Amino acid sequence: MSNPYIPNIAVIRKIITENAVNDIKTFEVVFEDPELAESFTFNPGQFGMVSYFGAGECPIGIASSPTDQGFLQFTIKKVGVVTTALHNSMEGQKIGVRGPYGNGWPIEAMEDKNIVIVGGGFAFTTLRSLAKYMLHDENRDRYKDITIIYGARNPGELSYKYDLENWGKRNDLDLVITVDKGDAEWTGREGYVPTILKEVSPSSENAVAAVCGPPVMIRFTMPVLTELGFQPDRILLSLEMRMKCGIGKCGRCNVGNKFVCQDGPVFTQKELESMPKEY
Amino acid sequence: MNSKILGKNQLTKFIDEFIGEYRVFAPVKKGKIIGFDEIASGKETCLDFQNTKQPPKSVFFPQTEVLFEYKKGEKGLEKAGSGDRDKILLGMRPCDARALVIFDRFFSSGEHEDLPYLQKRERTAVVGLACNHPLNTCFCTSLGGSPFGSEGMDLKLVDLGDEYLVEILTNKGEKLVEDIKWLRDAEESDLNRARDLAEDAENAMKPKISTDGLCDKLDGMFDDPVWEGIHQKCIGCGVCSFLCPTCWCFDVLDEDTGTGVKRVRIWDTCQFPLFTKQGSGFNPRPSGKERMRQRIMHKFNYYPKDFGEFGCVGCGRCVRECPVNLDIREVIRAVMSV
Amino acid sequence: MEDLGKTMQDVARRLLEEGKVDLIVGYEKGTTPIRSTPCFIREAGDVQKLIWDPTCEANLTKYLLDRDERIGVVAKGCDSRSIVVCLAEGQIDRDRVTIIGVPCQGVINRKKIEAELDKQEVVEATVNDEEIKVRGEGFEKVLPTTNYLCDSCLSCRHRNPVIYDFLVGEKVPEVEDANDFAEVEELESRSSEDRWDYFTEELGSCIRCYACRNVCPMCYCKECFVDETMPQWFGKTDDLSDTMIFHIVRAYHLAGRCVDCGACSRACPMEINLRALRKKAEKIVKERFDYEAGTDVEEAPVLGTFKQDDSQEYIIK
Amino acid sequence: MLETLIAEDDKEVPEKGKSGDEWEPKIIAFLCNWCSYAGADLAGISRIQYPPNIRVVRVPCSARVSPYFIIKILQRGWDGVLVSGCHPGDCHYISGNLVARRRFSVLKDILEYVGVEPGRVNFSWISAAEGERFSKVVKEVVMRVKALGPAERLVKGG
Repeated sequence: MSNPYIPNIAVIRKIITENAVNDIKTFEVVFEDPELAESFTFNPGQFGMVSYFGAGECPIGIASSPTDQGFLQFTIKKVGVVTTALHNSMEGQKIGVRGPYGNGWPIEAMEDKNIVIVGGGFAFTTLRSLAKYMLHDENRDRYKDITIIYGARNPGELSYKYDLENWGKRNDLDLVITVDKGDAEWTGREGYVPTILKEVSPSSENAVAAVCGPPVMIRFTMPVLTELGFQPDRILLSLEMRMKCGIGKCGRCNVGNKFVCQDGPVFTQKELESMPKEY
Repeated sequence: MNSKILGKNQLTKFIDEFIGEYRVFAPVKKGKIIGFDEIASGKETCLDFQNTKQPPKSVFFPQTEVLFEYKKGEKGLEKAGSGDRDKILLGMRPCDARALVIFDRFFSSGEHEDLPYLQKRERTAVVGLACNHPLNTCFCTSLGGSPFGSEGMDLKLVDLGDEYLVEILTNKGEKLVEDIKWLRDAEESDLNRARDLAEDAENAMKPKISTDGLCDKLDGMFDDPVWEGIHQKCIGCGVCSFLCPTCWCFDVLDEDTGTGVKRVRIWDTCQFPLFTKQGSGFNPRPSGKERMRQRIMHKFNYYPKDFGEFGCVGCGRCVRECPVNLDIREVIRAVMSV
Repeated sequence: MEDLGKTMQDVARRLLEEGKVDLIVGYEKGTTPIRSTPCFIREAGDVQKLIWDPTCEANLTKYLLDRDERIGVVAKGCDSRSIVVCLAEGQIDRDRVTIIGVPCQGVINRKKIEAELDKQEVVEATVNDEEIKVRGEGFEKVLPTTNYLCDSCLSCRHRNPVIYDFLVGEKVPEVEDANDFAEVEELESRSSEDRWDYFTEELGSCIRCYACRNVCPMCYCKECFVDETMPQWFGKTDDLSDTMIFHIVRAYHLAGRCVDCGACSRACPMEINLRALRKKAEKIVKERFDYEAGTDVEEAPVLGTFKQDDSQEYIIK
Repeated sequence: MLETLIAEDDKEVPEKGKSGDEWEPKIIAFLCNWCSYAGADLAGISRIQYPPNIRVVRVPCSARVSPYFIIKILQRGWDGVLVSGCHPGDCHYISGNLVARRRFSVLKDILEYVGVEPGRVNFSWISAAEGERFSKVVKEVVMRVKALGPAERLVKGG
C-alpha cells in the first residue's frame, strides 16, 4: 500500500509553445527514475496530477500517446497558480507527476468501429492522444475509418500544428480543421465545430463519437450527433471538474455518486443522462 | 471472555495501565470546550460529559496534515512520518465509533487507498462509552445507530452508577484487559442493570425520524423545488462539516517552509464556493442551493448507493452548533414529506 | 406588555397582501429550546410563524445582500445600524428594502445558559424579556434574562432602530453611559506579552470554519482575502500565524464598520472571544476620529476619507 | 516585485538570536517615490551615513502600502517595517498620505493591541530635502528594532 499522494519527480525536457498568444504550451517531461520512465503505461484520455513544488498540483490530461516511449506530454493553458508557475519555468525544471488516473477513452470497445473525433480549443489534448494512438502503425488497422473534426477560435489558437500537418498528408484519415474566425492567411474552413460537423456529417453506422471541448461547444454538438443517428451509448464525453486528489477521496469532482476523476472523466452520453445535470 | 467491572475511582488507575505503551486519547476540557486530546495520565480526563464539541476524527484525519516535504536541492521527497506507537481512543460515544467505521470504509475503497489515514487508523483500539442520557438533539436511532451501540469499538464502558461495566467486543479489546488482574468479573445483576439502562436510553430517543426509503426518494429529487426552501438561511460556513464525524472532504495545497515546500492537506467543505470553482471561473455549484443539496445528497443518497448505509450517524453536532439553527432533521423531514 | 410578535405579524401580513414586498425575512421558533431561526415568508398566510423574543439573535441584514427581490426585514437596533452601513457602502438598494424596526432589550447568549446548567440539558423553555423558564430531566429553573444576555447587548447604546419604515412597539429607554469598551481597556492595561499570550490562546482554537465571516453583514467581498490565490497573501491551514492574521485583518476591515451586533461571537463553535479583538478597532475610530458605525447613511466610511487635523502622534517626529 | 524581494532576501533572514557577531535586524522600508525616496537619495549624495539594515522598496505613495504587505513581512520573519511618505500637504497625489495616515494608525494600534511589540512597525514623513532627517529616522527605527530583538510574534513556523 504506497502513499498515493507522493508524486514521482520528473524533469521538463522540452517546452513547445502551441498558440500565438503563447498561453498554451506543451511540456515534454521525463521521469527522473529511469525504471519508472520505462515502466510507466497509460491509456489515451487518462490524466496525471502535475505538481510544481511551491505552487501546488493540478490535473492535466496526458497529451502524448502511449506509443510515445519514455516521455509524457502535458498541454497546459496558463490560467491559475500552478499553470502560471509551469509556464514561467524553463527546460530542466524538476516537477512532480503522479498517475495515470481516470478511465480514459475505451480503446478496446472502439476497435473495428468508425471513429469520429470532435474536439474544440485546447481541450483537444486527450483527443490528440487518442488520435496519435489509433494512427500509430501497430494500431491503425484495428480501427475502421477515422474522422477528426477539430476547431479553435482562430488560426493562432490551433494546437499541435505539426501533427495536423502530418495527419493532413495521410489518406487513411479524414481531417477537418476549422476556426470560428479566420485571418488574412487562413485558407481553411471557417465556422463553429457543430456546424462543420453537420456539413461533414460522418455516418453513424457502426461508429463511435469522442467529444471534448468547452461547454458551449458540447451543448451544440450533442444534438447534431443525435441527429446524425449516434446512439447515446456511442457518444463519449470527457468531463472537466475541479480536482485536488485525483484518486476519488477529496470529494469535490462528483457528479451524482460518480467521481469524475475515478469513474470518469470519460462517460457515455447514456451514462450522463442517468446522472444529475451538475457539470 | 466475559465482561469486567471497573470502579469509577479506579478509572485513573485503569488508564495509567496503558500510558507509556500506548498513546491514549480521551475527552479533555480545554477552556470552555471538551475535545479529544492526548493525555499523559488518567486524571486528565473526565468521562462525565455529553459529547465532545469536535468528533475524534481529527486524531486520524487532522485539520492540517503534511503529506510530504520537498527540500530544495535534495533528491526525492521526504515522506511524512507514518503511524508510530499504538493508540487507544477512550471515551468515544457509539455514534463517533460508528462514524469511524464509515470513514474507514470510504478511505479504503476504490483503486487508491488513503494511506496517511489508514496508517494512523491501523494501530488503534477504541474504548467506547455508552450514552445513558442521550441529548434530544441526538438522532442516532433514526439512522441505524443506538446509544448503546458497539459498532467500531473494541471495549465498551457502561456507566452503572459508581462502577463501569467493561464489555469486551473484539480480541483486540480482550488483549487490552487480559493482563489487568485487578478487574473483577461482572455478575448477572450488573449485566441486567446495563440492559435496563440500554432500554431506557433507547426509549428516551423517541420519536424517531423516519428515514426508510430516504435514499431512493432522493434519487428523483435532484431538481425538486424543495431545495430552494431548505438552503435559504444557510450562510455557507464550515461549522456543520468541520464538526461532522463523517465529513472527510479535504483540500491539497503547498506551503513554503523557506527551505523547501510542504504539501499539506486541510479540511474542506462542499459548502465553500471555491470547493468546485474551476480555473475557467465556471462553478457547477454556484449558489448555496446546489451546495446544500450536494451535502444532503452525498450523506443520504450517494454514499448509501455506494456503501449501503447512510453517511450520517445522527450525532447532532451540526444541529447544536449551526449558527442559524438549520436543523438537518428538519431537512430530512422536508425531503421525506415531498 | 404588548405582544410585539403579534404586531409584527400584522405589519408583515399587510406588506405581503398589498404586494409591497415579495419576501419577509424574520424569526421563527427554533428546533431546539432557547433558539430562534431566520425564516423566509412569501405567503401572507404564513406570517403567524413570525415570533419576537430575546432569542432572536441572528443579524438578518446578511440576507439582504446580493438579492434583487423586494424584502421586508425585521431589524433590531444593531441590525438597523448594519443596514445603514450597507446602504452607505452601496450594497443594498434602499427602496428595495422595507425595514420593520423593533426596539430590543438584548438577546440571549445560549452558551451562557449552557455553562450555567453545566451537564443538565434543557428540554423545554419559555422566554421573555424578564425571565427564562427552563425545564429538563429532573430540574426546573427560572433564570433572569438580563444575566444571560449577549456581551454586546449588556453595553448596547442603540436599543431602538436608527432607521425603519415601520416600528413595532414603543421605543425603549436607551442606556447612555454604557461603557462598552471595558473589556478592551482591561486588555490594554496588560503588557504586550500578556496580550500576545491571551490572543494566541484564544485564537489558537479557531478551526477556520469562517462562520464569523459568513454570518457578518459587513463581510460581503466576492473573494475574501484569505481565499485569494494570485497572489496568495496568507495560508489557509490552521497554522497559528495564518489564523491570527485572518482575525487581525478581519478586525482591521471592520474598523468603523462593525456595529457590535455580536453575531460572530455567537456563531463561533469554539466560543472564541472575537469581541475583544473587534471592539479595539471600534474604539480606535471612536476615540481618534469620533466616528461611530451605522448612524448616518450619508457619512463617508472612516478609512475612506480623512481630515486635515487627523491625529498623527504615532508618526516618528 | 515585492514577492520576489521577500523571497530572494528570505534566505538571509537571520536565525533567531545569532550568536557570535552582534545580531543585525533586517527591516523593509517603503519609501514614497516623490519625497522619502528622494530624501534617501539626497542622504546618499551628501554622503550622510545611516545603518545598512533597511531594504528600500520604492512605492508611488505611502497609500500604496497595503496592510497585507506589512503583515506578510512580519509573518515572513523580518524584524521591522518602516513606511515613509510626504509630509501632509506635500503629497504628489494630494491626499494619498492623508488616507494612509488614518489607515496606518488603525493598523498599528490593532497589531500592537494583539501583541506585536511597539516599534516593529514605524511610520514617518520625510520630504525630498530632508536627507539628514532620513538618516536620523533610519537610525531611530534600527535602534528601536534592535532593542526588541529578533522577530518571533506572528512569524510563521517561528
